[in-house]
Amino acid sequence: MRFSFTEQQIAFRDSLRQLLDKQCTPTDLRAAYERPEARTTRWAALADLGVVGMTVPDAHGGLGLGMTDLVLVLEEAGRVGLPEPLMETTALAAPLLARALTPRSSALLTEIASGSLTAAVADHRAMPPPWADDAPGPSSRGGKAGGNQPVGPRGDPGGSPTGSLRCELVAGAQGADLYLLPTTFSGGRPELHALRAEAVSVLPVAALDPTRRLGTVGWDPTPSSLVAAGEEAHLALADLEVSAALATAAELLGLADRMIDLASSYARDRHQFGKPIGSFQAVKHLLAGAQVKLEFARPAVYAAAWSLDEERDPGSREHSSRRASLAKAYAADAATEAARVALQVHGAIGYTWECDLQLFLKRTWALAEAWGSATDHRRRLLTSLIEER
Amino acid sequence: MRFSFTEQQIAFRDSLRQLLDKQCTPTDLRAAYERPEARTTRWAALADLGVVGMTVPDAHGGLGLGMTDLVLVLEEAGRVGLPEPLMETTALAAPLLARALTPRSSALLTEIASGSLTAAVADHRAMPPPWADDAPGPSSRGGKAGGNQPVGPRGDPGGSPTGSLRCELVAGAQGADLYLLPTTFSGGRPELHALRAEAVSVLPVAALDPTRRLGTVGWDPTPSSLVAAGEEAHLALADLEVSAALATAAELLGLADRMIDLASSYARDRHQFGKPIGSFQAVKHLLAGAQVKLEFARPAVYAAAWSLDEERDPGSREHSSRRASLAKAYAADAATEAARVALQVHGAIGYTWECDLQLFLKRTWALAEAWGSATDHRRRLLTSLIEER
Amino acid sequence: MEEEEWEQPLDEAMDLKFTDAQQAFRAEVRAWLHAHVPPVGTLPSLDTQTGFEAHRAWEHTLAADRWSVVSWPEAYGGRGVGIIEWLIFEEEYWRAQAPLRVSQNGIFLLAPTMFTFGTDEQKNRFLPPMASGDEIWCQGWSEPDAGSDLAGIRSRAVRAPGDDGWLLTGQKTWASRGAYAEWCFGLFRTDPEAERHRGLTYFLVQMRSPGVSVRPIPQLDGETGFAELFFEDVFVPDAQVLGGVGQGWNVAMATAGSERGLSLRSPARYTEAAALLVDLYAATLARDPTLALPYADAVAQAWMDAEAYRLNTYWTASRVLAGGSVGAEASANKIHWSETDLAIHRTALALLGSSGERRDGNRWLDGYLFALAGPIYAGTNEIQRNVVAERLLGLPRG
Amino acid sequence: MEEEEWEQPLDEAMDLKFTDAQQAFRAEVRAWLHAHVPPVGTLPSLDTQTGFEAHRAWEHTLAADRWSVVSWPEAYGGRGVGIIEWLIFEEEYWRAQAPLRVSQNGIFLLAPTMFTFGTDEQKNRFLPPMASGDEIWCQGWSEPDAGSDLAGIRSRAVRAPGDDGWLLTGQKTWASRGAYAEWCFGLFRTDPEAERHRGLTYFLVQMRSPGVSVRPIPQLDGETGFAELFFEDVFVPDAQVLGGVGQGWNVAMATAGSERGLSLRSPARYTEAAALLVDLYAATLARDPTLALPYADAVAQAWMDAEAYRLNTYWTASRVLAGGSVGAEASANKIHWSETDLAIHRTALALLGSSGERRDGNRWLDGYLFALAGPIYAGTNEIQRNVVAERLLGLPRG
Repeated sequence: MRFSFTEQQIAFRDSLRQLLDKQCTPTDLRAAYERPEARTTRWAALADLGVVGMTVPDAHGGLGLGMTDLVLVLEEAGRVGLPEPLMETTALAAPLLARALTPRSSALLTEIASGSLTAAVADHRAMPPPWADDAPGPSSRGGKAGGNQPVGPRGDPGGSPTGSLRCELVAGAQGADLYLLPTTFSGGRPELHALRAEAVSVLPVAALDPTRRLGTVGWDPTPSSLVAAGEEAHLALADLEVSAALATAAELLGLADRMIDLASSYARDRHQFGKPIGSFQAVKHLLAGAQVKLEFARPAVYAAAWSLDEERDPGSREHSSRRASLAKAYAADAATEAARVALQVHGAIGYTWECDLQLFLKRTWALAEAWGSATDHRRRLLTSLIEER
Repeated sequence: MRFSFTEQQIAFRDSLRQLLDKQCTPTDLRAAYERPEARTTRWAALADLGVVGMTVPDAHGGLGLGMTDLVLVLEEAGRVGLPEPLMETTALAAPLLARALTPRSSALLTEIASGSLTAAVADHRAMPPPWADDAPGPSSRGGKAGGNQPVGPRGDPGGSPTGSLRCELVAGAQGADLYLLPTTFSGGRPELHALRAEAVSVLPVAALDPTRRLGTVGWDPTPSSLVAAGEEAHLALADLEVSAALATAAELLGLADRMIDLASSYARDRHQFGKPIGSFQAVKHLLAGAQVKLEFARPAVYAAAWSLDEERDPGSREHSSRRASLAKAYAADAATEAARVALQVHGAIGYTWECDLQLFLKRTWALAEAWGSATDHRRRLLTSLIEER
Repeated sequence: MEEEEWEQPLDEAMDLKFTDAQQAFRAEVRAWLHAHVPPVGTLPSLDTQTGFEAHRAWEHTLAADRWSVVSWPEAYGGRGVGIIEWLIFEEEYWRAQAPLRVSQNGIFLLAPTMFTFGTDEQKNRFLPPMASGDEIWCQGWSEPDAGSDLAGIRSRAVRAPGDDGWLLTGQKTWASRGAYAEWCFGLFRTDPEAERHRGLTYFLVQMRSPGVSVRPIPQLDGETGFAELFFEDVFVPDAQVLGGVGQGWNVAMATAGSERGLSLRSPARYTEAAALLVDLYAATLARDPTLALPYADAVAQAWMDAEAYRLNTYWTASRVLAGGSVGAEASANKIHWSETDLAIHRTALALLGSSGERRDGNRWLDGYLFALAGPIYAGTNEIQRNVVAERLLGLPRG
Repeated sequence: MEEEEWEQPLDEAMDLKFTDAQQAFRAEVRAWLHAHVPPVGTLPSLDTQTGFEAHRAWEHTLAADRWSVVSWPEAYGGRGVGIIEWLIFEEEYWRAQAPLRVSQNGIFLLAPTMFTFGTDEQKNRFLPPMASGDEIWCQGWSEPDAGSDLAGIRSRAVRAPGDDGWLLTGQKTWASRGAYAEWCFGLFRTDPEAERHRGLTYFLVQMRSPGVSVRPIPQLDGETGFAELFFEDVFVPDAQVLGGVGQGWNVAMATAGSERGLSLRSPARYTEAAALLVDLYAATLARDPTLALPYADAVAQAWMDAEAYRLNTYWTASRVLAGGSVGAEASANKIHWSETDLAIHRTALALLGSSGERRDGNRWLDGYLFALAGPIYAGTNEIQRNVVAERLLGLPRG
C-alpha cells in the first residue's frame, strides 16, 4: 500500500504547470474563444514535453504511460482550462488505437506522439437536443449502443452535415485531424471507426464554452475506417466510457482548485463593510465547504486511475469502472460546488466577461455533464453494488 | 381572493395558546413521557374550549368547523408538543364518523365532542418493521389497500396482540377509547371499522417519543363495527390520507416555530468567544435558512386547508389532495431543517435530556415520516401533475 | 363557547377563489395579450440597441391600451386596479410568454418610491413617460467599492455655483440597461462629514446631461447586460431630488424593499418556468425513464418551490390589502425566489445532460445564466440572511 | 525527454494493493476476531455500570492476545505495527461488529499526546493499564462556559501547600464515560494572569481523589452518555502534569488534532455502515421498488462518501508514512466523517419510513442519534470550517 505519486511524477507535473502558466493564460483562453479551432504553438510545446504522447506506446514515439501518470497532467489541463483536445487525443483516442495495433493505427499513434494530430471522440450515448427537429420520440432511442441517427432532410437554418451517419455533440470536433466515431448497425452490432478530417463533415455547434469545439459529425463508414467491430468494439466502447469519466474527473479537480484559488484570493483583497469579505464567516464557510469536497475528490480520482492501470484486462474492469464512477461523481460535484461558491463570493464581478472566473465556470458546467453526470454515475455505481451482493 | 384568517379564528387560536402555555409545559411533557396513556385535565380543558369537538357537527355537540379552522389549532398543538391524540380524534376520526351518520357514529361523535373519548386511527399503509420476524417478503405487500397482516404464532419476546387482524404502528393506540381500523379482504375490497377499546388488543410499541402512544392493534371485524365498505371505504381512506397529511403538516409548522424560537433565544443568551453566539454569521445563517423555509410552508398549509374545505365532494379532491401533498412535503422539510439547525445551534446542551429542545426534535422526526414523508408526497404530486397534462 | 361566536360574515372568511370581476379582468387581459403579444423569440435581445428599441415599441403598444402599469392610478396611465388584479395580470403576461419589460427598473423600482416620496410636480413630470415607455430608467445604486455595502457609497454631490441644484461626481456600476436608458436614479453623498447611512441624497439624473459617460460591461455570456456610469460635475436641478436632501438612505431602502419584495418578482415567472420543467420531465420520461427518474424529486421540489412562492405572494398581498406591511419578510422572499429560479433551471439542465451546454435554441441555458445572478443582485442572499436573522429572529448584530 | 527518466523503482510507484505480510496480518486479525467477538447485541450498553464492566472485560480479552493497541510499541502492550496495519485491524474490527471500545478516550485521545509529551515514567506508569483496560480514562475538556471556545477555560489549579503538586478546582462537562472512569485528563488554568490560550496546564487526575464528584448527564434518548465533573481542591502531584506547566494549550491541540484526524475515526466504521445501508436499500427495493427508488441517489452518495473517506485515509496515511504531517486537513476530515455518518443514517431512516421511530430492534435510530452529535463534538463543524478557511485557504481571521 503506497497511495502517492512518485517524485518523478510530481516533477513532471510541476514542469507542465510552469509551461501552462506561461502559455495558457486567461488572455490565451480569450483568444481561443475567438478562433477555437486555431492551431497554436502550445500543442507543439506539449508534444515536445512528452505530454501529448504520454499514452502512446514507446515503439511509436510515446512514453507508454498509464492513467496514473495522466491524471496529474489532466488536472493541470483543467486548472488552466486548456483549449486543446488533450483529453480526447491522449486519454481517449491513443489508448483506443493502441488496443489493436494495425499499420494504420500505428501510423496514427506516431502522428499523435509527434504532435501533428488532434483527435475528436464521439460519445455514443449523445443525442440531438430535445428541441431539435429530429430529436427522437419515445420509441426511437436504442439501448446502450444507440446514439447516432440517420441523416434525413432537415429544415434547420444552421445546415446539416453530409454523410449517411451522424454523431452528436462531439467534443474537439472543430478543426480535429482524426475522428473516432462509433455506430450501431441493426441487430445492435457495434463498430468503431477512425476517419481523417477530409472524410467527415463537421457542423459546428454553438456552445457556452466555444473552446469545447463541439460539432455534429456526418460521416460514412468504410472498411478501411474500421477500428473495431462486434465484441471487440463493445469492449472498446465500455472502456472508453470508463476512461472518459476518469479523464473528465481529473480535469474537474484542476478546475475546482483554480476556482477556489480565484475566489479565495478575491475574498482576501475585496473589502466591504470596512474589512476583507474573506473575514466574514458566511464567505469562509462557503469556500471551506467547497474545499472539503475537493480534498475528498482527489484521492477518489487518483485511486480510480491506479485501478484502471491495474485492471488492464479488457472486459474485467468491474472494480475500476466503479471507481471511475465514484471519481466522476465526486469531482463533478466538487467542481460544481466550487463554481457556485466562487461566483457567489465574487458577486457581480464574477458575472462579467472581464473576470477570469467565467472561463472556468463554463468549462466546469460542460465537463460536469460530459461522459455521464454525477447522477448517472451514482446510478451506475449503485447498480453495480447491488448486483455484486 | 382573501387569503387570511378571520379575527375570530385568530382570537380562538390565541385563547388556545394561552391555555396550552399553562397546561402543556415541557414539565407536563416529561410527565407524559413517564405515563403516556394517563388521562389529564388538559383534554377536558380542550373539550371545554370547543377544540376537541371542532369538527363534530353542531347537532352532536360540536362546532361543525372545517380544516381552515383546525389548522391553526393543530399548529398550536405542534408548538407545545401536545401529548394527547387531538389530531387523531378531531382531525381524522370525527370527520370519518361524520361521513355517514348512523345511530352508532352519532353517539361516538357526541362522546368526542364531550371530551370523553380519544381515538386512534391506523394508517392502512403501515407495515411491520423490516427487522421483525414477520416482515413481508417481496410478494406479500399488497397495493394501495394492503397493510394489515394475519396474526400467526410469533416468537417475539414482547408478545403479540390477539385477534385475527393486526394494524401496525397505530398512533394514539395506547389508552385510546376508540380505534378506527382499515382492512382489505381478498379481492381488494376495503373496509373501515370502528372498535371500542374493550374489543381490541393493543401491544405497545417502544418509540423515541413515548407520547406518540404507538401500538400494534389486534382485532376482529364484526358487522356492528363496520363503518364503511367497498367504494365508500375506498373514498374514506383516500380522504383520510389527505386529511392526515395536512394535519401532520399543521403540527409540524408549530414544531418548527417552537424549535426556531428556542434556538434563537439560546443564541441570544449563550456567549462564546466573548459574544453571543447569535452574533456569528454562521449561526445567523443557519437560523435564517430555517426561518425562510417555515415562512413559505405556512401559506402552503393554509391553502391546502382551504382547498379541503372547498372540495367537500368525496372522490373529487384532486386539487386539495395535491395541495395537501405540497403542504406536508414543505412543512416536513421546514421542520426537519429547523430541528437540525436548532440542535446544531444548541450544541451539546441540545443533546441532553434536560434541554427542552429534545421533546420537539423527537416529535418532529416522527411526524415528518407519519402519513407519508416529504419524498412520498413529492412523488404523489409529480404523478398527479404529469397525469393532468 | 357559544356557537354564535363562530358565525362569520361571509366576506371575511378565507377565500382563495377570484371574484367574478377578477375573472372577467383575467379574461380581458388574456384576450388582449393573445391578440398583441409577438411570437416568442421574434424580438432581439433588449441588451442591444435595436432590441432595446423593439422592446420600447412593445411598451408603447402596452401603454396605448393601458396595460403597461395596471396598478397605477389612471391619471398616470394606469387602470387603478388592486394588487390581486396586478398578480392576475402578471400571471397572464408570463403565461403568454410576452416580452421582457425594458421599462422594469423604472416601473418596479423607482415608481413605488416616487409614489411615496415624490412631489406632485415630480409625479406629473416623470410617471406618464415612464408608463408610456418614452423614458426608460436605469438605476445608479452600486459602486465599485460599495456593492453589498450600499452605505459605503462615495459618489458625491456638491451645491452648484448658482445654488439652484447640485453637481454630481463619481462612478456607478451594474446599471442594467444603462447603455441605452434616458434617465438614471441613484444615491449620492451630499454631506461628506456624515457617516455611512447619513448624508446621502436620492437624485434623478438625465443621462444626456453633460458630464455623464457610459461604459457597457459585457456579461459572462458576452451579452451587454449592464453598464458603468461615470459622472463628472453633472448638473442636477433641485427639482430632481427625490424625498429631501440627506434623506436618501430611507428613500432608497423603500425602493430596495420593493426590489426584493412583492412587486419586482411576480410569481408567474416561476410558476410558468416550473410548468415548462414538468413538461420537459414528462417528455424525457416518455423518451427514456432511466434518464428522467433520478430527477423526479428535484422536478417536484422545483414545482413546489414556485407554487409555494405563489401562495406566499397571495398571503402577503392579502395582508397588505388588510393594511399590513412588508418588512424583513422581503428578505425571506428574495432568498426564496432566487433559489427557486436556480433550482428550476439547474434541474432542467440536469435533465438535458450534455445537451445543456448547447447554445443553439437552448432557452434553459439562458435562463440558468440569468438565474445565477439572482442570489447576488438586489442585495446578496448572505446579506438577506443577516436581515432575516436580525430583524425576524432578533439575533444581535455581528 | 529521455525515456530513462521515467523508469521508476518499483517500490516507489503508486500501489493500492496490500503486501503479502499485510494480507497475512489481516487474516490473523480476522481469525482471532471470529473466534472471540461476542454475538452482536449481547453486551449491555457501555453507559451502564454492568455494561461498562462487561466492555472492560472485553478489553481484557483483547489485551490478553495483544489486540487492544496494535500500533503501540510492544513494551506497552502493543504489536508495533504500522498505520496501514492499524487501518486493516480497524476494518476487520468493524466488519466483525465487535463491541465499542470503552477505553477509546484514553487510547485514541490521550495516548498520542502521552507518546509525544510524556516522560518515560509517565509512559511506563499509564500506558500498560490503559492498554489492558485496567484503567479507563475520560476527558476533562469542555466547561459549561467553554464549549467551542476551549481557550475560555476557567477551571484553575494553584500550588498545593506542600509545593509538591497542585490543587484543582472547577467544573468540566461532556465527559464521556465520566461516571465510571478511573482517570481523567484535562486542562486547568495555572496562571490566572495569562490570557486565554496561555497559562493552561494539562493534568492527569485520579477520579477517586478526594474532592472529585460526578453528576451523570442523561442524553436526549435517556441514556447516560456523559457526565459533569466537579473538582474542589483536588490534589494532583507534579508527576501528573503532562508536557510542562503552562504548556497545556499546545499539548491539548496535539490531542485535539488526533481526535479530529486519523486515529479516532477509522473509515471502517462508515464503510461497514454504508454496506448495511446498501443491504437495506436492496431489501426495500425487492419488497417495493416505488418505496426504494426515490432514495437511490442518496444511498449511492452515502456509500460514496464512506468510500471517499476510506481512500482519503489511505492517501493521508501514505503521506504520514512518507514523513508528512496532518495539519488543518484534520478539520476537513472531521467535517467529512460527521456529515457522512449523518447521511448514512438519515438515508436509512428515510428508507424505513414510519418504522424509523420505533425503538424496538431499530439499530438505525440509535446510530442516527449518535451521528447527530458528530457535527457538534470534537469542535463544532462551524469551528472546523473556520479552520479550513483560515489555514488551508488563507482567509483572514474574523
